Amino acid sequence: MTLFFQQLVNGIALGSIYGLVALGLTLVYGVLKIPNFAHGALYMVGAYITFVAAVVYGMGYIGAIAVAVIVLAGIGVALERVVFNPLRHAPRLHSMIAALGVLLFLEAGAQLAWGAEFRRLPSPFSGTVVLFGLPVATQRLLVIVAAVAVMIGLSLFLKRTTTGAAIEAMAQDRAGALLVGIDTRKIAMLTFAISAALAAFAAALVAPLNLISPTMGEAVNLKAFVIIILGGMGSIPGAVVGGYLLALVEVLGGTYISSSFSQLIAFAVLVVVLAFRPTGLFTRGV
Amino acid sequence: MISSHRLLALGLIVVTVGACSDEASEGTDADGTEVVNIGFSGPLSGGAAFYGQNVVNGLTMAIDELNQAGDIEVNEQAVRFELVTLDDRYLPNESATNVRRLLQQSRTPVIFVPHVGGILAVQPMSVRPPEFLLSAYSSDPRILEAANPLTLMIPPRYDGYFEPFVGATMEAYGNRLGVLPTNTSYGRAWAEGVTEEWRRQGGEVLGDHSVDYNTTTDFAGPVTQTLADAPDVILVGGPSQPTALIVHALRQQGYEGGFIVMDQAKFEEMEQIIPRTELEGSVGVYPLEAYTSVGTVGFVERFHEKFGRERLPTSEVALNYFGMHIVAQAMELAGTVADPQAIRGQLTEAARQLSEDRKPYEYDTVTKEGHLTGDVVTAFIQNGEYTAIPIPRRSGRGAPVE
Amino acid sequence: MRVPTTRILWLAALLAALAFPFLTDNLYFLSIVITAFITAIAVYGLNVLVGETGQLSLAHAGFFGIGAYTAGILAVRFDLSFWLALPTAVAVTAFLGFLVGMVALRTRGDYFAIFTLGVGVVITGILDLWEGVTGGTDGLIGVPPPTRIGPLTFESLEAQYYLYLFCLALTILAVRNLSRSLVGRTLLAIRNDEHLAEAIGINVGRTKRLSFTISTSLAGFAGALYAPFLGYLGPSVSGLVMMFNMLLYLMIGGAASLAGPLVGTLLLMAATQGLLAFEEYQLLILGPLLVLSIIFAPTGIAGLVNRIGQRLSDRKTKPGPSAAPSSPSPKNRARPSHAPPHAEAGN
Amino acid sequence: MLLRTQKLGIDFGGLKAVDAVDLVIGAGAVTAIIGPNGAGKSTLFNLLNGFHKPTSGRIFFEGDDITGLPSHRIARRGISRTFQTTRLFPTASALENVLIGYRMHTRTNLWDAILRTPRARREEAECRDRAMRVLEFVGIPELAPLPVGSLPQEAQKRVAIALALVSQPKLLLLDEPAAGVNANETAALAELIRYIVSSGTTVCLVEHKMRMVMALADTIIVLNHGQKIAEGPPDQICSDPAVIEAYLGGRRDA
Repeated sequence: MTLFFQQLVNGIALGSIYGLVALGLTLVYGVLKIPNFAHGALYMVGAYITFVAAVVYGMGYIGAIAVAVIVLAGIGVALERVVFNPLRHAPRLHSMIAALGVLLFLEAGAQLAWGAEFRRLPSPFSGTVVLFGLPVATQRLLVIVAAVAVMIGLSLFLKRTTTGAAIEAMAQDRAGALLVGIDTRKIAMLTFAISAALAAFAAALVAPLNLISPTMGEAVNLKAFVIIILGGMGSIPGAVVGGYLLALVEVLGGTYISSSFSQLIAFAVLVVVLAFRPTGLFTRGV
Repeated sequence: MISSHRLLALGLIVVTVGACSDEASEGTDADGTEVVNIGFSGPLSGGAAFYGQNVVNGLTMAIDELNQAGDIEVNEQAVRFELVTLDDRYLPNESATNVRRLLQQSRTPVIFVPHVGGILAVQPMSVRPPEFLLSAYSSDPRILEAANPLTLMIPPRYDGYFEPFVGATMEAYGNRLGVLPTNTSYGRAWAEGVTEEWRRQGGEVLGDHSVDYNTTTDFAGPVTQTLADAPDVILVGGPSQPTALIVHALRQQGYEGGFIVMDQAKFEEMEQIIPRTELEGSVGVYPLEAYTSVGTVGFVERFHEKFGRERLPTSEVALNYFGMHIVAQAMELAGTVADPQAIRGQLTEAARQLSEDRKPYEYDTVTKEGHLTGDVVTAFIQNGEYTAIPIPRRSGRGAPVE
Repeated sequence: MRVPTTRILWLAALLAALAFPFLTDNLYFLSIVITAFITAIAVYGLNVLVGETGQLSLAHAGFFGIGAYTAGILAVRFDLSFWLALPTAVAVTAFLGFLVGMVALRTRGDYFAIFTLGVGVVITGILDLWEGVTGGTDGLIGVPPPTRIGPLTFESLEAQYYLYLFCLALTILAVRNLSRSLVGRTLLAIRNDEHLAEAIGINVGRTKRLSFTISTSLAGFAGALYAPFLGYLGPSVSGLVMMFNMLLYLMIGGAASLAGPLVGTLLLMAATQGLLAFEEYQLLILGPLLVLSIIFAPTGIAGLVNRIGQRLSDRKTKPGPSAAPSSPSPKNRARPSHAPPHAEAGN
Repeated sequence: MLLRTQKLGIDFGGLKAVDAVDLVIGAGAVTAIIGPNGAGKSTLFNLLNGFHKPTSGRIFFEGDDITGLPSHRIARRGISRTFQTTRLFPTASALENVLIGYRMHTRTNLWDAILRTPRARREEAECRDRAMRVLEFVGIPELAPLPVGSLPQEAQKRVAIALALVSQPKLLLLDEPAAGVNANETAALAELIRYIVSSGTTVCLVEHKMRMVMALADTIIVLNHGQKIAEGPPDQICSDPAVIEAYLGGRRDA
């Protein structure tokens, strides 16, 4: 039973990361209808920026996270302007392929800039706390708390502010949003900024638990796609719920079935779910 | 459409004609000194790029030394070496393409490949014309099992580690073994060997929780699982850095036992990430910098001069450096830079004759099967110090010498 | 007068391809061109699905892997002759493609792309983990080169070159016939508008499954040729890098065109081999290249060449008095005597 | 009576877009469906040609129950349609756009296509021939070789109608055929529709342009909020108080 609860905590921490990454992905999909295959690369770049700010420039961990979030928001905007905006009237296929191009560019660029070796980001929260008799790494707790806070913050932003409402309106109907006077250009940029910033935030949180390398985003990226498909593409609660669900399935599946296959579980779930519900779990079929 | 059919018929005719054509080619010369290209196909991008770079550094270092000293003469002609590196992203099929390219474009008599997939993929090519000597850097015994007459296997084979590693840790910590290595076939083969040996020595093997060290986002899950069985010793291993993280995570969750660390992970690299105290009770490859022999000390010093203090002279750097020197020596002894068979024939003698300062390790023999061997020493970390555990020498192809 | 020009170009290309081994004795060049030929066959398969039917499948490399492994396993573990292993591998891939297509094509658009991405990952995972059969991470070693058939042997690389060239020519011919036929037009109709296609009586689901099966069969065919050529197979032949490369070749060459896949594959393979000095950073160039080509030349090289060709021929025909204006007004044109009554009503 | 529906209805998540509609389309006549925006006219078309599966009620075509058949099978039975916004292949020629409409009468399969069998060639020629004849029928034979994207709006409408006609349907559903064209062109299209009916194809159309509807239709069916509120010849509909109320009310809302 201790094993179960310990794994539950692990699953929730992992789910928090998955959720944050998937949130950014689903936001861009919902608003701009772009499946951004480069999202995992943004996550990876976010981890490197945190690393550079913290280790090379000696900023504190928290400060470094802030820098990474801001820089990535900028990169997100640039990506929207340079790559996706020119393609907004092109077939969907073209944006997808362009995103693949961006992904490869960012990975190669990261290797050029920071080398291929694994990097380690130290965190001031390196201790362990005992929670209900279970030893839990402080960093893992931080991941959970910070991720949940950001998720709540984001949903408040979308529900309670006019800018947030504009994003939601555009997600529903881009042409309609333009008609009611929403600056769709600005919203598109903002969406990309938020999406990339979320990826950076997730990466900065998880980096001290793992290692930073140019390919670190690949696995997370694929998982995030699985999550938003399961949660319904464009659905924000779907991404959060899907993130936690997938992480728990992975961790518990790894525990009680086979750890070798745990990395494949996500895709097996995806294939099975879509076979029966071609539009995802939480969407209403039309 | 008639024309297309005719063209296809014509094409078929040319197939038969073309199949009979032949090719011929010969080596190249430079002014005064002969230039010999040394080939390398390994990962220079992707997840294993750092590893590949280490191998290249070892080779570069040896080649620079050889060229600077200018003391390799083949048939009374000075020889200059040039390293040609190609990226195969750790993909064996790319290695095969690269080897073709090296042979055709650079006419390399020797090619270094530092991963077992690539090695096994290109071994059959080495004996087809144009032949080449394959310098294999991987500890997988299957490289020798292929009985390829043009292979030089550089590192010690990993199955020699099982018995001493198991013996040392079981005695020190107890007989319950947890299994948490990386999920590559290399990792699985290691796990199989260690668990078999563990049972043979009367220990109990717990559940297998191997995970992919390269793609797992958070190791907490498998770590928790492994500890749930209350192991005394845990088998870990994969690339050094994630291995260190796993050790760290295990310690964080309160584990106090020992570790068997696969030879892919290097203690010196792990210590860059976690303190040595967390590695207490681990057996693994002896860190190069802890050796005190003349050859090693000199090598380490020259390495730091060349690549800076932050970079570590790991065994893949040292062994490939070593391998390159042996190959050059063998060329001199064989009196040819172009005949791989002849070079291969002189490897044993070359290893014996090589001067001490070019030997980072005390290996002095190349076996009939083409394996560089010698006195292999491994490390057991006890009370924060490296304790040496010698590995018995093998005689020929069979099991370890009893 | 453009059709003959195209035919002359194809003829010239074929002659050049036939002469190539006589022009070089460099086996490395030869093996690169062979790899390009084999890859191009798979890219033609991708073109049927992505270019002509408009469905982005990211499992194509996976099916390439299935074809390659089937042929490889049959040859290595069952000593089957290449000439039996090849059709078996194609049949197995086609059958699996058909099964996957039945499920995958229930999804549409982005869902289909991501679903097939998942299928691709699962295929690679199976090839990786099913060690007893596939050889696991180490792969399948020692796939023999194509066995002799009648008087023809394929020991030498030159002989293999002509074999693979022949296979490529066969593929191009088949794909050409297909895309010009009513079946090909049916695929295009689906790419253009699934609803419209359905409304004019096309069984869209069945046709998409057909397209998917054709596409995977070609991937399997290419894979089954790849295995004996390389002699070695690892799970990465079905991986994402392979997938990306195929997509890159297709989009830069020009989707939905006959020459596009071949031109894209040959050109980019040559270019990547040429970027020797930048080996590690190739993707730094290829990534943006893909993005730029999608933005500025979405029809690829074939599209660009076509456009230039059209402009040239327009210029030639424009002065002629009988040439049709580019935007005619129907009302001003004379109508045939049996025209419906509205013709008069319109004036 | 060519087509008949019985209590036909569909709801999307509780919203009844079409609600228990009984209608009859007589053979050889022009039936028009009108109603304010959002009345369910397009949804009704989508039900008739099988894009949507009805949640209640039945559809009979030539006496057979075709409820729930997939649209391509309904098309094969002889119901063809056009769309509000013309969905053609802009870079292909008018002829090429139209000829695929005859595909359902051909049997060319994959092997015919790859091997270019006599059947494949014969049927291709047949498709071309049919397409050319239909382009002549709709009055634009000279536009056959031109890319559709370069044609003016009205010509594109004619190509779309030709595409729907080439399969030789018994019933042609036209979804706002005159949207986006000027008055002269509207009159010309009305003539074309009359010509289509006179050549033996039954037409049912959804249209907003009242003058066209009044001049063309034999029967008018009025929908509001998914329900049929009136049915009858044009002059009767004009004076129907329920219709006037619906239209005025609808306008006030908008």
